[in-house]
Amino acid sequence: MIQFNYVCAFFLIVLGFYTIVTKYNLVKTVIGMSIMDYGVNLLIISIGYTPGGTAPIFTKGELTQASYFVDPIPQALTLTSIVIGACVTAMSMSLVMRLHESYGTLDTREIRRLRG
Amino acid sequence: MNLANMTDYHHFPIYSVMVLFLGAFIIAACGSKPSKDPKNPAGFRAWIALCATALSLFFLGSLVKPVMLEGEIISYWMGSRAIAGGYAIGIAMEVDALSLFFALLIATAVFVSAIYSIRYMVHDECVPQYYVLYCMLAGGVLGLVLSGDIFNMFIMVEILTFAAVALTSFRTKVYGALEAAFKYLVVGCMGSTAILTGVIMLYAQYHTLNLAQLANLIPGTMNNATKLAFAFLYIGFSTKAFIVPFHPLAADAHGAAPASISVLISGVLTKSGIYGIIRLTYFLFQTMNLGSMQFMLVFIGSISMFVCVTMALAQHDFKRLLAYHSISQIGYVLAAVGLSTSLGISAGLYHAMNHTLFKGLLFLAAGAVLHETGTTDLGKLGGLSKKMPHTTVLFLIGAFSISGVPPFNGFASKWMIYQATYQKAVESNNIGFLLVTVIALVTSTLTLASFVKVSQSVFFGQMPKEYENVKEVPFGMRLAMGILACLCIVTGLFPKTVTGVLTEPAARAVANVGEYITAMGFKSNLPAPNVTFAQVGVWEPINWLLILCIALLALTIVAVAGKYDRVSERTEDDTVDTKYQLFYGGEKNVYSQVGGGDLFWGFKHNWRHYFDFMHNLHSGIVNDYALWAVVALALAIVYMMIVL
Amino acid sequence: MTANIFLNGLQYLGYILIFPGFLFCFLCGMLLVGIDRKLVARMQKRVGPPILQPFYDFFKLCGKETIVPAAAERTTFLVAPIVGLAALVVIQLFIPIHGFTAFSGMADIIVILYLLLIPALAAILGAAASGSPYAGIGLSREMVTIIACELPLVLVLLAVAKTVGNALGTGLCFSMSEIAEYQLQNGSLITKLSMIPAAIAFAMVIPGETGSHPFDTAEAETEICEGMHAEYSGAPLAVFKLSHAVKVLTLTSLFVALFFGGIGTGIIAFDGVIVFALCVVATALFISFVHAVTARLKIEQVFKYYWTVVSGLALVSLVLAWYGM
Amino acid sequence: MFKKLIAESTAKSPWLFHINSGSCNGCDIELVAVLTPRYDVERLGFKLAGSPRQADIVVVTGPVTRQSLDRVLSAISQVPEPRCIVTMGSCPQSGNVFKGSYSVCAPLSKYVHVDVDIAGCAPKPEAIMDGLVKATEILKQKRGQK
Repeated sequence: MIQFNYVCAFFLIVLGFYTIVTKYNLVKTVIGMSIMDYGVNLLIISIGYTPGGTAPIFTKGELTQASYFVDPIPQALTLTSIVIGACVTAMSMSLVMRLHESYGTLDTREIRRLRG
Repeated sequence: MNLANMTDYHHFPIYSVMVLFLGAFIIAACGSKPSKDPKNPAGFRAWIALCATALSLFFLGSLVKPVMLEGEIISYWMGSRAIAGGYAIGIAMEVDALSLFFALLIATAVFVSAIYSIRYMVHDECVPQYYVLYCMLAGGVLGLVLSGDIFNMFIMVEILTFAAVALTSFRTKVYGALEAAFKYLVVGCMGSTAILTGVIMLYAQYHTLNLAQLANLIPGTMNNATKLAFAFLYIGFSTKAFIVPFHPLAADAHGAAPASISVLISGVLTKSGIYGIIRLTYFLFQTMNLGSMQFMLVFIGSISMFVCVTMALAQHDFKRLLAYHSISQIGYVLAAVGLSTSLGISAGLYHAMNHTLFKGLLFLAAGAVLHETGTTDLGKLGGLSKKMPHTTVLFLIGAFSISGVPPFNGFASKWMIYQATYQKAVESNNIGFLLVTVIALVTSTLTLASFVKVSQSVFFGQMPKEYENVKEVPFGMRLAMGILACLCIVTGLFPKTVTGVLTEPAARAVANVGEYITAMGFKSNLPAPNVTFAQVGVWEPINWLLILCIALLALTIVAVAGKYDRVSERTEDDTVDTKYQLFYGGEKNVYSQVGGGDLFWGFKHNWRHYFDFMHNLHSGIVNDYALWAVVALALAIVYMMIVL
Repeated sequence: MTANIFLNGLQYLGYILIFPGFLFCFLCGMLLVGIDRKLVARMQKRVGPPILQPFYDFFKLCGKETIVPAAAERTTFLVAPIVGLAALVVIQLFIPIHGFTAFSGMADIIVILYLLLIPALAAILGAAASGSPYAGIGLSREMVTIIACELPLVLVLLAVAKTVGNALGTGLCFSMSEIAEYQLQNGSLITKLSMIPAAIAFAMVIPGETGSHPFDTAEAETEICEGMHAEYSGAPLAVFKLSHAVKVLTLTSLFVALFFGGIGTGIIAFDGVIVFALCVVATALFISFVHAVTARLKIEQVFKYYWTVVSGLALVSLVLAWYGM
Repeated sequence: MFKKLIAESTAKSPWLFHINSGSCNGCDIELVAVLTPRYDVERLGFKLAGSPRQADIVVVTGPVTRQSLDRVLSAISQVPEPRCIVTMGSCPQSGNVFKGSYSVCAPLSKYVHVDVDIAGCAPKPEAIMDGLVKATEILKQKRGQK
């Protein structure tokens, strides 16, 4: 039922979008970004999945024509993506902290000095 | 590995990227102890950054001969892992004329901005970290345009977004810097996610990440998932180019970032987005022969140019105004590129190059004003031309260039864009493209208007008392501006040479996708198209300049003979003579400076409903901007599903 | 060979300095303004100044003291008028006088539209450099007037390009000399249906571009003390007055070249006279008459007028030209 | 040759700048009257300039009130040479009915050299034109001396 994974992945991405668009709290916005990220990660890892495949770790002797394993590239991509996601979260949380210091609020509707 | 092998120019693309990342690493490794020299708080670390950017520029410059003039496409496999079983396994760099064109622009802007930074960043804390991020940003953008691998493009997008966000909020004390950085991070992150989703969906279909191979496989095998991926990628690169509806982020980010970073954001980051869109539409999906895709790009380009120029007219802040203009000019580029004619592409790329030059110059001039006076508020400045004559001249060169005043470079490229749009209208017998010509022409005049506003309210007019002690900026900053100003004039005076050497090879590379695919070792049966760059218009800037010089010479002789310069002026010690005061209807000693946002009241009054609407629309709330991004994504998906 | 080049150079120098260049511009421009002032006076039942009045004004101003205000930026203040005048004279060279198209191959109609910005820009920068708030208001209005005129001008020029291009079979034609050539062979463009609204629209733009009544909000002497020229005196002011005169000539002769070309005789001297006569007619109709019968508009009315009425006419012309009429 | 040309032109193109120093508007209206079709002073080359920088002849009306004195003097000083100062109406010459008031500084000639006085309350347009023509002659003389 790999299709369920895809549905879930897109559901997570859309949920992330929804959170960013509708929630007026900066921390919730950051959470939305993370959810969005997890959705993409789930999508990547599901794409690399092959039913019945083994881990793509092998030695020279084991490799035969019949060897059947999951696609390793999406896993590498997921790792990169997770690292980037963590960095983004850290960066945005530090920005949220500084914003709270200088504006005294976490409400996005009040953090709008730059407009027009 | 011997020396001869190492100096083979095929290695230069990777050197040019790595030297920047290496520079970032070395600077970071050197610690953050500020140096004792008050004129250069970063000490030798600034010189490392400068050397890295200069080396990078050198490496790319030496590729002009093989790639631009001889038409070679450099394909470079990391660790010599090339193709196996018909699939690209290794990570590749592929440098064709288009990549090199953008890379040269980027390297130039980065180098000039690095010169400027040394003297500009003297009032800040943590300047060493600034240079780390600076090199990261530069390396990220260069890596993006030189990469031959779509996942690496995504990685580079993340690196540059990250560095750009950090640099935007670098001056945390600046009004709104943190806020701008946060907004940029949120929407930029949505864009990056969109790119990643698009990339992985393409991978799911074609099991490769190599650009050339994707370009070979995708056309003809489009299904709904590919279209979805296309929409995601398109929106992702749009956020990097800041085209409508992502323009408010650009305005916020430019306004808050240090001027040397604004140069990179406007001259370099937006270019990376445009590069991505070109690669996407012309190479990967090859959809640009469809009228609907041309319509989309030209439409968005026209909207960008008009909306942003009107937004710029309503601004009260120097850098924010420049930021909106930046997107307006990107609109020109996009509209021209979207025409899908070789002249259009050449014109668009030419304008992209000019935009980097003149917008860099203008941002540096704004930075110079900020450096000396501490503000960029148009309502507070005035009369600086007497204190900063060189900056004024350099600013005016930039302003004339961007407003398309002959013989500067902005005119040369806009002139090609007008012709290209009009030609397209005639060829396709579609009056819609004609409308684009008209919008482009009117936008150009509106641009001029807003720069008249800036020159009146910042450099001319009367000087407020508190700026009596303002000095000209240090030589290092003027040097950086001078380089860009010279380039502005040279590229304006020799349009034929510039297009022949730089933009026409790039436009040819865009037209010739088959070669891009075969250079990487894949088989393609796309025919090599016949590309011509015929122009209908005539414009000979050198002759014009010659005649103008003769005319000026004649007038000067008459003026000197007639003692034109024999004027009555106030002498130094004479401060009370009313003869030399301004005429105020008889009032004495009144200070009055006409400046700020409402200079073009006559125009804005007629458009007041539009301006009010726009002002309310750009609410400054991050949720709204995110909503625009989501809506744009949804519209893109629907549009792609219908037309592709 | 060298002698040939020398002679050629001399000939071109003569073009620049004498015939379509400086001397011609100076004399004819001033005469046009003089005729304009006389005509307006006659229309208002006055005697009016002598036709040579602009010359008197010019020479008088040359003899006056030039005061540079303390708040002004000296160099820009003094150089701007000179540059503006030189740029205007160069534009005049590019406009063909029937068969005379010595320079017309160097720039075409869209370029001329942009070259026309340079004198205006010079005046604006000079005004800004004077530091006067009246000049600030004046330059703002001047700029709005330029924006207002730009849209109809663009539409008219594109319509002309399309019409001539259709007739030549190339689709579009921007080149000034080709337009002149076409008219020499096929008669004036005004005879085409699509060009009639274009000509009217262009004629309406002339008073706005030259800043004459009722569009002279930028120099409104009774409200904002001559606006942009508030701080100018003596020789620089004389140069500005001359520039204004040359601008009247440039725009009217551009009008003649675009819509009334092709009535020439082939001899430059005669053609010059004919073109000048047509310019006088154009000035009389579109500057003097309009001046005499209207009162000054407000700046937002100027803008509205140009972007609705005049642009509408130009758009009609463009659509007609598009469908080959 | 050019000197002669300029001197001739100076006499033929005098531009006026009008300062009201607290006048009752009678003289101002009369000054406008000479521009109307009936008298049409423009046929002699006269023109109303908007700014003192462009003027040759300064026409002062009104009794020079204390409030306006500084302003009148500064505006006059801003007129480039050669210039000619004309007082119009009795007020700037003598103070007229306002003479002796604490707030009136007339006559103007106490503060600045006045070239032509046009008397009358208000002067007839013919008188004004006569005065202005005299002023142009003085202007020409001043031009010639330079």
